[in-house]
Amino acid sequence: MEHKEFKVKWGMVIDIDKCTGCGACMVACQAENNIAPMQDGSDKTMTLTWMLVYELSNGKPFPDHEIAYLPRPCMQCGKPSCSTVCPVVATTKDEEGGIVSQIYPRCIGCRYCMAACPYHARYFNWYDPKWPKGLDKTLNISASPRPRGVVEKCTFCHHRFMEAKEKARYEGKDPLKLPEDAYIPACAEICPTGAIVFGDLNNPEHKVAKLAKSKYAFRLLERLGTDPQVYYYSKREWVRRLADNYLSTEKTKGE
Amino acid sequence: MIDKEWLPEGVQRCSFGKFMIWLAIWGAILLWGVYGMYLVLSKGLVTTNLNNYFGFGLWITFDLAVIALGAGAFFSGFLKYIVGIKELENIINLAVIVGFICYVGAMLVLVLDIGQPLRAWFGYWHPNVHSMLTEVIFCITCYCTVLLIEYIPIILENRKLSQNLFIRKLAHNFHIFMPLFAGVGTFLSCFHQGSLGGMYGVLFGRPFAYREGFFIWPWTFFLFVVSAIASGPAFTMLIATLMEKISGRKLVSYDVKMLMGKIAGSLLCFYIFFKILDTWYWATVTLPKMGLTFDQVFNNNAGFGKWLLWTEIGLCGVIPAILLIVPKFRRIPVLLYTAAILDCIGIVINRYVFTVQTCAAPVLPFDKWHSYTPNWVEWITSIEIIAFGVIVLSLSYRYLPLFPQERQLNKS
Amino acid sequence: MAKGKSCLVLPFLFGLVGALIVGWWLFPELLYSKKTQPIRFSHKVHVEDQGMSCDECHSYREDGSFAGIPTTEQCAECHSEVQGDDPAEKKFVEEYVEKGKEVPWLIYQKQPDNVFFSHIAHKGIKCTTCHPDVGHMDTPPVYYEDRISGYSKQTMKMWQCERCHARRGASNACYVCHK
Amino acid sequence: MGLDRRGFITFLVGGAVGTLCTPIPWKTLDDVSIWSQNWPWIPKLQYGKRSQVASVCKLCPAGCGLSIHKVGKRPVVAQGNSTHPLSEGGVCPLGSCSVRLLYRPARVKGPLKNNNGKFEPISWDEARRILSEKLSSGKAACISGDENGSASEVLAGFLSLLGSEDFYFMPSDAQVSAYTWSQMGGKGQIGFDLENSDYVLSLGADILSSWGTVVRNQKAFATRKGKYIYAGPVQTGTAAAVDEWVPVYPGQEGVLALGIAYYLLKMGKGATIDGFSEVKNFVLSKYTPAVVEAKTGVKINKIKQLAQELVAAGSPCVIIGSDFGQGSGSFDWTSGILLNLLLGNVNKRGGMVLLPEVKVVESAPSRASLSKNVLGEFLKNVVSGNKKIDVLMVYDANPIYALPQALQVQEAFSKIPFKVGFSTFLDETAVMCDLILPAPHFLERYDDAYTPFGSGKVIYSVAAPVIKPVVNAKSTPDFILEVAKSLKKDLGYKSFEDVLKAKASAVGADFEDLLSGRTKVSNKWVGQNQLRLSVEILANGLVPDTEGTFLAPVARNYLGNTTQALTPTEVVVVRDSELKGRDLYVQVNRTTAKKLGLKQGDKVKLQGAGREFVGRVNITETVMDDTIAVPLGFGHEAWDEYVRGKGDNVFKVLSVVTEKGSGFQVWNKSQVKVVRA
Repeated sequence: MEHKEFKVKWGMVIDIDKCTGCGACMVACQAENNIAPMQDGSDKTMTLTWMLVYELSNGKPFPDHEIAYLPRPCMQCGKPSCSTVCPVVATTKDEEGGIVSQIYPRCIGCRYCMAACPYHARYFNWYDPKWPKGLDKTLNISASPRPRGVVEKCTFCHHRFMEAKEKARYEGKDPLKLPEDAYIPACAEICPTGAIVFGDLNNPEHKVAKLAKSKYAFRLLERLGTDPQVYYYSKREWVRRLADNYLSTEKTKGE
Repeated sequence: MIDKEWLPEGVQRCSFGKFMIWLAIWGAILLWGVYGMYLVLSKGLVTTNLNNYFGFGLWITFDLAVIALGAGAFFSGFLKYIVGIKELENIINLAVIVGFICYVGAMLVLVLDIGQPLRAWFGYWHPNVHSMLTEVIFCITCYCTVLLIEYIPIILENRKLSQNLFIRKLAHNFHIFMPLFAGVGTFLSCFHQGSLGGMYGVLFGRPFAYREGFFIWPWTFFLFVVSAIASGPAFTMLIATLMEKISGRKLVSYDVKMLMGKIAGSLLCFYIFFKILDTWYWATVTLPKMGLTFDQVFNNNAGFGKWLLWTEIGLCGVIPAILLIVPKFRRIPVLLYTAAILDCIGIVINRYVFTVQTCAAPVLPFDKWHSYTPNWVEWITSIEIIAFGVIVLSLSYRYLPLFPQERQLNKS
Repeated sequence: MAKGKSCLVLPFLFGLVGALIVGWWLFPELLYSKKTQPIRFSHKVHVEDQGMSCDECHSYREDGSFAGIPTTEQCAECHSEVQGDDPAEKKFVEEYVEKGKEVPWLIYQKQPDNVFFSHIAHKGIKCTTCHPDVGHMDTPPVYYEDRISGYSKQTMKMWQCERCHARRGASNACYVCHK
Repeated sequence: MGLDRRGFITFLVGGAVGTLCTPIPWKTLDDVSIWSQNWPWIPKLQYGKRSQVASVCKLCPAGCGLSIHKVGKRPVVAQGNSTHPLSEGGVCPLGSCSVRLLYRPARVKGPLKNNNGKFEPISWDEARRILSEKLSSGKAACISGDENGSASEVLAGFLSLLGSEDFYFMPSDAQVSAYTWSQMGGKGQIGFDLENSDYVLSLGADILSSWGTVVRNQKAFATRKGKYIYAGPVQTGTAAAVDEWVPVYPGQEGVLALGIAYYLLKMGKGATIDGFSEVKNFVLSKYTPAVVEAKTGVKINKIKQLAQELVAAGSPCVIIGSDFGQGSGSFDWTSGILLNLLLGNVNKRGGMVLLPEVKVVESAPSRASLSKNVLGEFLKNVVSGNKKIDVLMVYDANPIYALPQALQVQEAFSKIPFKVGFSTFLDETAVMCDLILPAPHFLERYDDAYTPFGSGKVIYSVAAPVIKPVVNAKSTPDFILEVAKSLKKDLGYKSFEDVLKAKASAVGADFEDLLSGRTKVSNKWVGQNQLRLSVEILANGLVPDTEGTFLAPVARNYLGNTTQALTPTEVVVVRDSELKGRDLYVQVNRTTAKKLGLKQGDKVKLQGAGREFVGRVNITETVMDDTIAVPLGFGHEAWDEYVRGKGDNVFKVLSVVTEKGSGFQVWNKSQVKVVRA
């Protein structure tokens, strides 16, 4: 399969050691992307959570037990398993920046992409989005509302990228050379501990590019070959080991 | 009998009233299913038990299963018209109708299964040529049309209809072109049976389904084609037998059945050999490369134990293969039928695990196994397809000369 | 036999022509509902008589977005009270300015919510390439609404966007225009 | 020539061919699929000009500065104000929902009067008339949940003009700390200068999840100079992120503090306070490492290590607090303060600092004196008849839901003949009131926050309304000023805005600056006189525990808090290990489960304080031995479909103990009996 290279590669580095699992990223994401509230939210098999915080455990009994929180947006894979399987070109990875697109009016809702994505980053609108009276007034004008029956996912708040480009154009700057803070997704913006860092992985000046090179940086399920644009960071070996499947004889990557 | 002049010549059929009762029973089930469809189409897929983990469930399993079992149509057609095995003409009509039912049913279920049925045609208008599913959409719809074309001349052979000169001529012309359609059908069907397999084999994010290839990539492409033709003839033969049991009349000679069994059996041997090879390679090479062990992708508690694999390959693979390939066993009806049933069950299990277990097996190390049980809406809409099939088949059997041997076999 | 044949050609032609008429004439008539703007806004009065330039009302905001049609508040900068004797103006002042309501203008080229159209990215292209040339009209044109899709008849279809992008060498990646 | 059957068929064929050459099938197919984007119930976006205005979050006492994003005149989303010292651009999940809460279905739409169990809409004039009449003849009391806003000052001032001293805050660590500090002879409000500390030890206080100025704590943690240690019974978000988690039995953090103090005293550390030698001897003799280990579950070595690390640190800071922000006693705070005194970090950079108070409503009592008013005691006295109250006003609080001993609270309510709920939402307390006078959502009103509890600096933030009330609500302090006027009582201000202006000038800030989001910050600390410490308070830690399993309520911002129930947007943040359908999970570890004979998913009853709590067992190693953890924030009976009927309310089973020497009610050491349901 063709592996497209982009001049700009938007990426994230999530410092798991800083995450307190507060859920602010999830809530910010819901609001930013016009996700309708649901009545039963703890049943994760039915919810729409483009950003989902997983609780990781080192598997040991108390008092040696440790936990960590792992926020999971869409990985914006370099080699997406989802976009290639879509029968109707509703999801592609073809725009500068490397964000995997999801076009709702094109999606027929076959859910093949969901079956393909090992990260469970793709969500199907099982319910008709229901907005309590008046709540539609708080809709974000940057994100389009979806009907039921289509698949959606985290887009790195792609609309903010478009808006940043518009602003750059207005100010007479090059829309393809955005400064580091001109475009960041809602989750990264809200994170109270600054655990989520966002920027261009190809730009050595950007913080993400530096962090991603750390020996403590890793990605989820790297050995499947999806080449995610979301990196994680943890000094804890057990956390890094939980990022991928290992045979008992294998060493954790980077150890 | 009111419909006497519509019945094929020289055959006996049950009374019209009895037939109506039979139809009414299945019609009621069909209507219930239509209600289920209405629920799904009007309220969305939230009416089912599908969820974020199980985007694919009973429906896709059902789809894949009926398409595999319906493969008797194209393969019998291929053997009769292209290879020229004459004896198959005694069962080819049935094979075509069974295939037609299976494909129409699959299409109906697919329309239900997608979240936006009104956009179903996007597969044609905005195709992604890299997607296996696109091939499936193309081939399934095209092949459905081919099956319809193959079905039409059988309808035209109805005694009353064929009294019309035009219709008779038309039917004749259809027959002349039948090898062409059989060829096209074989190509289309082969291709999309393979694409269906390919759909799973390409999922490199899903270790349970992902298959590398020796000379065909993904390997499941090949396996699905072979497994379909290894079960399709057996299924057609079983349907014929079932119709005999229900109607109490002999329809197909045992020789023809044995022939179908032999065809299925040889292919099953071929298939199961490669399936075992494939499973072995997957368990010892593919999975470890992804950091997983064979044990990790099965889970008894979630209902996805290894017994499924042993049943599929051993009980429903190796055993029927032996029973069907050895003439001595094949000649014993009980063994022939049992083997055919096991064969079909094995293929259904295969389609089930590829569809459902693929989704159930966690890939993220911190995720857990999930279980899935279809709800009544999924069941009834699937059963509805069976009811639809029974009705089509009953009507066809009653009014169309499906079995050339029927008169001969029931002479006494 | 010849007679029989002509008998068959004629009904076929009738059917064909009838369908063509229905399809090309009656169908569009039925498909689109005609709507007029809530206020008969005269661009002519503003542009020709008052000498206003387009960007006095249709301007870019500081974040680079395009303001499109001005708000009632902006209009009220001049029309806080009725100035002339045009009944449309009177209606506007009474029903919208005084009540502090926005006018539900019908936008001929309105793109669906899933489209992100950046005016500033298309700055070099003439407005009338896509929009009707209303600048000198006294009465706004009739608005046709597709009864099925709910969109304006003049809403540009995606293939039109794509064609222009392809010609100009602009990217046709989905996310260039969709949100 | 008639049209025969064949002719008709040919006609149809012609028609079909013709139709295929027209737009009918193709356009219809296309339009129908486009229609699927535009189902009538899919909302349309309402475009407009974007802008941002500053506001201050009043959903919890943390007082984060917000930046409200607007489109046209509509607020759309709340983000952190990057220039505000308490949020620095961050905001907690609850705060980020604030805009959407404007349209929460549970909002009270207008003033309501309870007519024999049925609420009828009334006008604000009528409401004022009714309330004035009731107040002119009866004795009034007030409960406020607004810990740091001037609205409470207006209410308290109004009450004292009416001759009543019965003004109560909802119980909180802020109150207990203020009380304890004033009893010790201290002045000012306790704060923690986390930003400048190089060793933060949090005893109980879940600083990164729910306690105090959460977002600011998180920001300080993110840029930390040294270690953060958290001691508590449950592996909360704080425990997940900090450098070390020290498991300690619920409510025993004060004992741990004294255990550490033991080693500091052994190292020769001292403090200039009255009665120090007595205190020293008491701690050294009673809180020996063995005793402390037994009470807290913390190993002796660990206690010693903590003491050594604290001493080694340049500017250590010890925070003490209840695991869930309330129910702590004077004992906990005295112990924690003592530890800070021994470390010599009081009013030092990076240590425990004392911040000045500001008051502008003359008739209002001081914070220190209000901190003596214990709500639980008041309710007890109402029930027993020792106190007769005719009118109870409840502002921004939900005591019926969020107080332990729910039965007593309900009984007290039933003994008070007239209750007024100044509530934004239809909560459990509002529905028990005779008048519901909707307070505007904080984005619809003027409001302020003065130095939220926990902050290490003086911070004053004020916000103006961002939107006109979307329901018929009226600012409570403004309404109170109107009522005061009709009763001829003069609070000295015409409007609440004037109160805020006065406060702004009292703290030396420009009002307009404050409104635009430029917060007043000052690093002024309050000098102290000689402090004193009583051994009687310290003895409270030696009371033997009752039989049972320790109960550790866990507060999480995304589950709502004592005033705000789980918000519609946060419903999806709830984990599947916290709630399943309508069943709440209680968390125990494997060892405890085995001891209690529980299995995953078992339905259990927790019995305590004469009530029962029902939940399901989730076995997780995030909870220490002999402890059962339960999330706060469930079991709501009012509100809306997003929370109603989900789970059970843990407040019911919290057992209240009156602390010796302070008279405070304490419920952070509750124990329950666990039985299979």
